[in-house]
Amino acid sequence: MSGNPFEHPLFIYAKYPRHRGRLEDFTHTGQKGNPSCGDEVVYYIRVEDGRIEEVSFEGRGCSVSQASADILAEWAMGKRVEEVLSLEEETFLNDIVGGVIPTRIRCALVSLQAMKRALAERG
Amino acid sequence: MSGNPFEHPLFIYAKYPRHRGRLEDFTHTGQKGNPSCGDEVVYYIRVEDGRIEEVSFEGRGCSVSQASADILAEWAMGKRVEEVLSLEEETFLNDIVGGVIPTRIRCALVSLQAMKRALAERG
Amino acid sequence: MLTNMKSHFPVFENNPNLIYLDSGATSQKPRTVIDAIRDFYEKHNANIHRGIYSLSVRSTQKYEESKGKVARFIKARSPSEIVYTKNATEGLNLVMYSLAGRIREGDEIVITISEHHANLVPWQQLAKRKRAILKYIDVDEEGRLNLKDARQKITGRTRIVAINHVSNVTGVIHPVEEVISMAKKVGAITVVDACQSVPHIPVDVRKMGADFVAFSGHKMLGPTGIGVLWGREEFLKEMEPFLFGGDMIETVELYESTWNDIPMKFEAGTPPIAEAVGLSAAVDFLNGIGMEEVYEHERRITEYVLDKLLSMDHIVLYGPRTPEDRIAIFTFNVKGLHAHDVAQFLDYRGIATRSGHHCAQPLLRRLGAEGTSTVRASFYIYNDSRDADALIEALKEVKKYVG
Amino acid sequence: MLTNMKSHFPVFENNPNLIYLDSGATSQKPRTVIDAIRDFYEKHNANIHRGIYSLSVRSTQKYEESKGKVARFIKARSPSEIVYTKNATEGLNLVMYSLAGRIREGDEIVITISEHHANLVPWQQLAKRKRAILKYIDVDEEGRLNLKDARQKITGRTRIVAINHVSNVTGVIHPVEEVISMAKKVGAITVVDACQSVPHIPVDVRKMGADFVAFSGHKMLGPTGIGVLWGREEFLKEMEPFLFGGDMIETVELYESTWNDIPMKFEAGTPPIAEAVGLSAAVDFLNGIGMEEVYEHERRITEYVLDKLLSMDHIVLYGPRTPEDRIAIFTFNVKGLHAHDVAQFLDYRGIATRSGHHCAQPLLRRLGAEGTSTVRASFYIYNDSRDADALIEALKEVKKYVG
Ligand SMILES: Cc1ncc(COP(=O)(O)O)c(C=O)c1O
Ligand SMILES: Cc1ncc(COP(=O)(O)O)c(C=O)c1O
Repeated sequence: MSGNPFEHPLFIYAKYPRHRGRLEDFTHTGQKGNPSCGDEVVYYIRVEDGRIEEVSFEGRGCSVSQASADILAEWAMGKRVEEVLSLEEETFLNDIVGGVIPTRIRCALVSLQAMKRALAERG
Repeated sequence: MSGNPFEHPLFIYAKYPRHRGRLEDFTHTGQKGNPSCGDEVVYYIRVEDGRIEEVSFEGRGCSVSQASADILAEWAMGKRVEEVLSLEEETFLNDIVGGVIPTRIRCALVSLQAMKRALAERG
Repeated sequence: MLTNMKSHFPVFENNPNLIYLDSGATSQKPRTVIDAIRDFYEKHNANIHRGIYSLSVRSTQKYEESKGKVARFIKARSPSEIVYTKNATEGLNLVMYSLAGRIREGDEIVITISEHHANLVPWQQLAKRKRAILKYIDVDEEGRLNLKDARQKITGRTRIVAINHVSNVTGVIHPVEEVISMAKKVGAITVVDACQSVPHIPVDVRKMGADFVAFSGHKMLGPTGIGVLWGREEFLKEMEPFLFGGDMIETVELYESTWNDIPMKFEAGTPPIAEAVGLSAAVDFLNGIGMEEVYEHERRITEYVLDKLLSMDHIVLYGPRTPEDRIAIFTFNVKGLHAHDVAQFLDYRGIATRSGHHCAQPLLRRLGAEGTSTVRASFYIYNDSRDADALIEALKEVKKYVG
Repeated sequence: MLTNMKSHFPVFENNPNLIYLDSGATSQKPRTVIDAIRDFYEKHNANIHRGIYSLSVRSTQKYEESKGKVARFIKARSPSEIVYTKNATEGLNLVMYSLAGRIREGDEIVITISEHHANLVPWQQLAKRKRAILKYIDVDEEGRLNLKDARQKITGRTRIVAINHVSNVTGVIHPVEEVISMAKKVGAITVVDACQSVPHIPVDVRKMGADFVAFSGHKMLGPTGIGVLWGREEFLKEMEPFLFGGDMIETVELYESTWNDIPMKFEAGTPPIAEAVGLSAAVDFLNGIGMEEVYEHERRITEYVLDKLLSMDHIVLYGPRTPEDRIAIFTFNVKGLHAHDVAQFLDYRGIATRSGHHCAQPLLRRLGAEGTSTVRASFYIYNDSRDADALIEALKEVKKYVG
């Protein structure tokens, strides 16, 4: 992400999230905040037989943190828990979020950390 | 002092001191050391009616510290105590010792401090 | 207004489109400072103290000369009251550690809610360790100190009062003299964080009346790696040293040591020598302009920027809405947009600002900044009205992305 | 021998007659280091962390890159184990303060009699404050560590063992690995002062096995104002922070704070950014030569100088009389002459040496140096046999002033 952040896809994603909200029947949840700027992401996840059936999130913060939370929710659905747990930061940033400039990496990683925290808990 | 220290007058002074030794009948004595290099000067002074009658010193250290101790002893004799106590560092270094390069100032001042300590004590 | 200042700063030659509004974090360096550092390494480099050879004499002289300049710059009584640290933060921690022995359970330490973390966390941790009581003097909605609250918080049990001279968030110049005189009345030791004042306004430590004043070289045109702690001679003399090692000792026996004279007692190990030389050149540069002139320049910028900022209703400003008693620091948010996104947009327009909590989380909470993230634009001598216009234009443009 | 090295160091161009034999105090700087610093200030200068604009991104990257280089240079596991301090002294004090909470009355702290004051006074003061027992491992007449004594001094009550890797007085390379393994057996924490090893010999902190290793930038071709503390990740993670302020925190509430990840937890305030960039260039320069080659060069100088020094019967040498396991540092006196006078004579001959106690008073007393004043000549990569010859000639000449 570089150039005008307000004309970047992540800003649009952040504005029109597809998975914002709170699942009624989640089996896992996990939260991560970046106190230094107030970014925060909470995931609600329904896992069945080790497979992620549904994901939603709540949170607040900059476009990068909220958009990547949404993108990660989308990506995770249908995946097996192990697959998400072993997702590497590099892959997440480059292949899933689509590239993040250095200064915004911390913003983007909040969601990955929240997701991993959620799945690492026993459901 | 610059150039070859071993051909400098201070080195000669240090080698052939006129006032080295310990007075038998001193009224004042004072010591000052520079622990960082081991320089040390002890003065023995005989004061009569507020006038310095006789001065000797003992000590060890570099040529600058020992020579200036000797020179100061010579200078002090016959002076009044107040006159010596009010002697300023600048005057001592430039007019009495005859100029000292910056790196050796600490060496030279050991004697002045020892002398002032001696005279500041009640006899 | 100061004119043609940018030509003295090579960074603008090498980044012709740069609009640098982050001097609150660190200032740019004039050519004379950069040259002084290079010159030192190329011609005079040697360790100071005890070297008997010419190079070492020269480097020692340059180091001492730097202290003399800094002492005169802040009107200290003598260079022996100037301790060089690595940054202002170390200076404040030095005071905290060295005074720790005097603090007992139940003693009070009074600071303000508007402190930078550097003048907050040390006292907070000292209070925790000693079971002392930490109290905060409040500010009003615009970040100006509440003197009535100060009078209530400072009591007969107060041992230390620590306060920032100028806030790095709101730009407010606090009436430190008044707070110091309250502290004096109750016999408290006073510590002033002057990081944002010394570079921007004339500072006279004796008139101010504090016991300790700390600031950084890198915010006043000097290099990184050097800070200044001024301390009243009486205190420095009787205080315990903080860092132990070479040059701060007089004698080292196996189980006992004695300490060197001030200021060396507080400068353990090899000091920032080239940095001191650079700082010397920075002081020369500021003296060349005159600190009154520096302040005037910022005041004109403040009037200009404030007027425009206040006219935009999508901007929330944290700090005074009037130009009196403040420097040219502006912390704000764009309603409905996150500070990081706004700062990145400004960067896209070539404008360097900072976004985050500016190391003052309690103050941003107090001022109601959501999530404590805000954008800060801070001006200095090399900024002009064109830089201000660029910021204003970009902020106008941002409006279309709101909501 | 390395050849033509002086041409990389501008100080020799500007002081054509300079014979610099004081690298033990601080090294000269190659052009690449000086240029890197200037380049940073002229093109990339900004504060690091949290700046969202390009300049700040660049300066943050350069800072991180520097840590990566230093980490690889000493074979650390990761750059997060590298803490930048202002000098080695701060690094050693940091460890002392951060470990202080673990020391109880009666615990033992073991150091050696050959420590520089920077690795002695902090432990002495800690022991005094905690009523712990400070023990010294002895050296032999030539300054080599007495391993038998080490085995006796390190006991089940030993909590900390602190030792210098290479002595700044004798040049001896101590068998730190052996001492560390003794310390490990009893569960003691190990701290190595590597000020005189990292610039001169290959150092692998993991092979060495220590828990902490401290050294300075300015002795290894880098700038003043920066030191390195390497710490084992496990320790850094669980240790208390030392300096409090910006960047080292995660959250600051009014009465509580939480800490940032390592290494930031130990880097309060603005770090030495330009200095980190300079150190990076210094590491590149040393890597360009190869540390094995640096050591070889010094070994050849040592053989050459030692032979000559030992043949002069008016010289008293403090340190090994053999070239094994040592670097090219020579501390000596001329019989019957004071070290200051000798050093000044050498300066008169254009030779820069140091005279005094070299911040190692206990060692000089142990080696019988009267009044602890001695002359030290220390060589580095830019010194050659001509420099050695100049020293030897001058020392021969001095003989005529003896007695
Ligand atoms: C062995 C040793 N330890 C520690 C130090 C202190 O280093 P610095 O002055 O850079 O803190 C030195 C250098 O003087 C040294 O030679
Ligand atoms: C008000 C204030 N205090 C303290 C500091 C800390 O200064 P440094 O990072 O140089 O230690 C700063 C700068 O960030 C500041 O603005």
